Amino acid sequence: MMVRETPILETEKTRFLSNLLLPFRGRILASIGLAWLVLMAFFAIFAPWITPYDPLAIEPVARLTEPGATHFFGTDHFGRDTFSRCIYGARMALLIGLGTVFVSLTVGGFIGMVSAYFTRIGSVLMRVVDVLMAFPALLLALVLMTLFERSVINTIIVIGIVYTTTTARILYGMVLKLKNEVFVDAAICSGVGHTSILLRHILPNLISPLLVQASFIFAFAQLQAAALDFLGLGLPPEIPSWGNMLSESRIYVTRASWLLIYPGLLIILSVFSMNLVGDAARDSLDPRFKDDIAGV
Amino acid sequence: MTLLAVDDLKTWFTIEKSWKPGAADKVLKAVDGISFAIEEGEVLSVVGESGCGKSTVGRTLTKLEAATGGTASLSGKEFLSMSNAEFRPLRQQIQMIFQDPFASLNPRMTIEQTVSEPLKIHGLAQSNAEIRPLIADMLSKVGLDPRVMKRFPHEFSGGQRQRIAIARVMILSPSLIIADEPVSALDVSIQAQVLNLLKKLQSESGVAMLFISHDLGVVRLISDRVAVMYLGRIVEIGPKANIFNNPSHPYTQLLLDSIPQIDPAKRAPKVATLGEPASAANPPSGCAFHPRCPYASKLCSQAAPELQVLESKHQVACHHVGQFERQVAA
Amino acid sequence: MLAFTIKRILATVPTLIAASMLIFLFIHLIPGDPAAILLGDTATPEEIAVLTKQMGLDQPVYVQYLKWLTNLLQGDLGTSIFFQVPVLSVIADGAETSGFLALMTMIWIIVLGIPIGAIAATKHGTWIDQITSGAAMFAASVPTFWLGLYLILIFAVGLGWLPSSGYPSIFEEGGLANLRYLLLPSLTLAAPNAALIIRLVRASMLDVQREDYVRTARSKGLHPVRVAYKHVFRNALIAVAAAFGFTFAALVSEAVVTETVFSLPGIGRTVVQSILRRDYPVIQGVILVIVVLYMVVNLLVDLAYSWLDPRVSLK
Amino acid sequence: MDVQNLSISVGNNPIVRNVSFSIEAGKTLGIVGESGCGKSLTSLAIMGLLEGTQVRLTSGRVIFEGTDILKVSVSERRALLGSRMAMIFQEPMTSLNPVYRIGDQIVEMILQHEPVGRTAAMQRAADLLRRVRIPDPESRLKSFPHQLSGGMRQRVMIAIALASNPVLLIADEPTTALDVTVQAQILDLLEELKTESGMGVILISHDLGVIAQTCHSVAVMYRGQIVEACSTVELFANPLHPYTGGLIVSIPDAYSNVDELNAIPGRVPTIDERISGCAFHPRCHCAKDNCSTQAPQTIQRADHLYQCHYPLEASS
Repeated sequence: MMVRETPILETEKTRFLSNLLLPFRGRILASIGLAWLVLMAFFAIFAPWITPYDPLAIEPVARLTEPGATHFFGTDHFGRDTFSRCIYGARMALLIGLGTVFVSLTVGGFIGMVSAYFTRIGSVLMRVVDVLMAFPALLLALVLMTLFERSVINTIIVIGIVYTTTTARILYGMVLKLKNEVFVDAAICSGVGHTSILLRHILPNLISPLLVQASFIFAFAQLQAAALDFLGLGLPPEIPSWGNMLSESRIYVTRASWLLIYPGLLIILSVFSMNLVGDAARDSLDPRFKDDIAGV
Repeated sequence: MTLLAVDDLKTWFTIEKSWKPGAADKVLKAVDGISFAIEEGEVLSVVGESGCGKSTVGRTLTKLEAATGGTASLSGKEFLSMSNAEFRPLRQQIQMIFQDPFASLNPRMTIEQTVSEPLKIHGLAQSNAEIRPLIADMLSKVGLDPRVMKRFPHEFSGGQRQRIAIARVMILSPSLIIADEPVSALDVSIQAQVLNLLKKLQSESGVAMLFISHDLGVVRLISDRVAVMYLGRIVEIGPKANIFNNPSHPYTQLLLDSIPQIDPAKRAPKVATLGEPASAANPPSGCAFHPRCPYASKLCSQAAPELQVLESKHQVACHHVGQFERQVAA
Repeated sequence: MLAFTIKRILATVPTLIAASMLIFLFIHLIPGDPAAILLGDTATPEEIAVLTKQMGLDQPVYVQYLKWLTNLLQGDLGTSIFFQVPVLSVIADGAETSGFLALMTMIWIIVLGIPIGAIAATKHGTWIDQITSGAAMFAASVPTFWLGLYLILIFAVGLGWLPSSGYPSIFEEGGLANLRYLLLPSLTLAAPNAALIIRLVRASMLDVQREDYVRTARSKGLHPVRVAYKHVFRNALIAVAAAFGFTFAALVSEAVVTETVFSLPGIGRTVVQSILRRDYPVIQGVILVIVVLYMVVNLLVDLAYSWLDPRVSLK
Repeated sequence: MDVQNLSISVGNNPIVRNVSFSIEAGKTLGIVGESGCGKSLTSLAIMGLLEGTQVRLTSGRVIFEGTDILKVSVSERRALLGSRMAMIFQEPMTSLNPVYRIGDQIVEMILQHEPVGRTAAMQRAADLLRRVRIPDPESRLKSFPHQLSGGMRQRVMIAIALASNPVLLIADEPTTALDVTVQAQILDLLEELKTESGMGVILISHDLGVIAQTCHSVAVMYRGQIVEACSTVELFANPLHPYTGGLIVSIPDAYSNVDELNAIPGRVPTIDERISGCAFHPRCHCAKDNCSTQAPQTIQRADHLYQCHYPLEASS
């Protein structure tokens, strides 16, 4: 008996792309968020060609200029152009976000997967993760920062470590679930070895939840980095990040509110967009994993 | 020739670790000392209700669960004591079909990947050129269009997925298939198709089968011999004809009488309400069935009966076998 | 229930010991001589030598740890380099501010988060739901310090309704009215956390709404409000209770920032200042106290959990 | 209860089409069909439990005790639920709220429909548990659902349903999740309670054996339509629709030796597939050309209703 099937209409490639965009169908806000993120990434990459001024150039005569035709977003107390600094800030945001995602997903992902699959090592590793999770996130970051110099790479590492524990825990839970799936049993019965089960059978099922998790980590990292900058323990003060801009201009806000508005709004919009994107993507996830993802 | 010989197989699970050192952990004796053999090309069914340990038997024999005791040998070769690595080559011989066709296929792998994986692992074929025709052939044998190879499992219905699972197993030409409730998740009309397919493939290839099911109708159709399990033990085992025509354990009789019948003439009179299956975590003393048994005596609550031979190959574990009349003859 | 509690408390001991080791080792992770670090930049070599002897820094690390631990258990967390007073009293000084701040924040979170989340869930799919969940996500995306600064700009600088910084104790002049100093800080701190609770309550109520037993409740002919309250909300609370542990951690993190923005004399600001002043004994002490508090909160959450869900404690 | 031309859709997808049946007091009507045939949705629609889902009732009338209950106000409808008509579900494991005691869940039903005090209601609850043969009812009232077995929970569900002496009980696959020996007990219990109280029962099942053993009349559903309806005896003795005939012969029988089953070919269609003509024609061995173009009308022969161009005896 032959079974009638619907014909294959799409090729693998177009299907991949449309699958990726599928969560955004019918979600206007999330689509706007995605568009905003793409725009920010564009600004970040092409910052030198977009900015009218050097973000570090001091212009004492023009200090605390209100937003206008020459300086779109005004200037700060050194007369530096806020617009240019904001654009360069996007660079820092992108760098910190991607760096944190990379650190936490690779290290945390590895720890989580290995712990769940090889339970003996796992019980030790997960205890370490538990201990680290006993420290509230920003506090852990603050303490770690006292051990390091203030620099971009150290900020990434420190925030990365904080989310490594969360990611490890989440992956641990998901791999434990997948490990008990019948298709894994079936693979074992076919004679598939441990490594292959982990890489060929379990990992591919984790890619979408990991992407969703990444978007939330990206968003959280922005807030953490801004808080660290604000407390004077994040990026070196000379680097134009949104957090540093807010931190420096804090005492001038009553005179120059634009110094508070523009970088603040940029942080909020980026984090909000990333959360929207993550939320939309999570809704299209396999329901088994929805509760595992720690997001907004 | 005996293909599979299982002797005194035990699979216990620790459900609660004892806090006091020295005190015994709380264990669930899912399978508690069962022995049976399967001849080459024979189909042995294991029936029983949920929690009787029938699935655990299958999972232990494929080493998905670790056995607590006992031995099992395939063509004379003991394998329960082997390490997983030693056992891996032998997996080609012992294959398993699972109950839920929606869960047993990896959602991220195409049908081709799923069916070709075992071939590659066991070195039966390597290049795609070699593998493709084999898969195409296998897929048409299980009643699927070979052109569906590039599709993913979610594009198929339950019955079709179970056919794919069967293809994955049959392509290794194993000598023993352990089928764990392979049709119970399917609709009636689809169940019949898959049963016919299994039966056809079994008789064509001569593969032996351990068929695990709760459905006596399905069991009668497919098996040569039947073993009835209750709370981790075999209470009756014998050729199909003996079990269905002359069920000798009260539990077997209860099972048969409980089946809802279409034909009023075949309907058993009302079964006496006799409680529910006890939990394997907390089994009754003596014969585990005695609290539900209409013929139970004092002896039954004290001593667990051993299997005794009734006729050639027909064995029953009951103290009072032959001492009571079944209420209705089917 | 009692056995469950004891088991649960015992289970935290190893984590607590490991955490204390990490905090202890922290001093040794900083490059340089621990005694010199502890005494600060102005220390003379003699003072360093005395402290080295006194702390037993010439002894093996595990002996030092045991000694530190013994002191801890006797309530001795060391001496602040900056203030030259016991760390415990530094912490005690900030406790009132941080305690009231936490309390007021919790009240905001519960009063705002739970009802709004419940309303959004019962109005699922309507514009009310869409606006609330969108607004909640927006609120969770605002950096705490930015919100704090903005609230100061509007309510303190602009309108002059509320004080912009500081907090005099309620035991000083002004009494309970002094709590108004904490109004803006607690709102700042509550906003992102209440937002998370709103989304969580909504999500878990929507999950519970799909459960079979809710269908059973409806088939009994119960009024929808009763179904929503007794069956949906009550069961959704289980998931929400579990989240309060995380909320506490987030609260601590954000309190550090908030207390700095509003110049509140609390424990959070003490941490930041101690870090900037390299006052390591205080850092160690505060972190230890926070970790212990965090574990106590998680313990309480688990107990609440087992009380809300009969399946848990009996297992 | 009289159900007339009930239709249900999800979005623009009709999933139940023009379903009509009636049920008398003291009788059991069976609705049988495979997964996705719309049998459960039909029962949920009758109970008014589809609110808040994507599923919409598009047409039809449900006459219960003289009034069309699809037209009455929401609160009047609610007053009927539980008191005049009650329902039990397939999953006894998840149909009881895990955080409340058994007693409270029964009492909730009693208090909803009767002006009695809590103590009296608790007493009634204990009596109900005794009626569904739960041993030691007083202490069981204090149990939580997870402390009971599946069979016991289903008994509790039945006790809840019976709390206000309904005249109609809808049982949606009440024994599917249970073991066969427990199933036999629950079916016996339902039968006894029905005889005692004289209520009408709608039993929904995929198991022809269960239907045959418990029902007076049967409606067979396929893809949202009733393709055959008549008395149980008539249906099994003389099935007219090829689908019914196919179902009957595809059940493996524990009481006779068979070597091969006469399986219905093809697969159960999903709800979003569109099939022209008779929905069963792609799987039907009697299908002729017009089956694929022309949907058959309901034909009545004596008390036997069927939807088929070529009913079995005519074609064989």
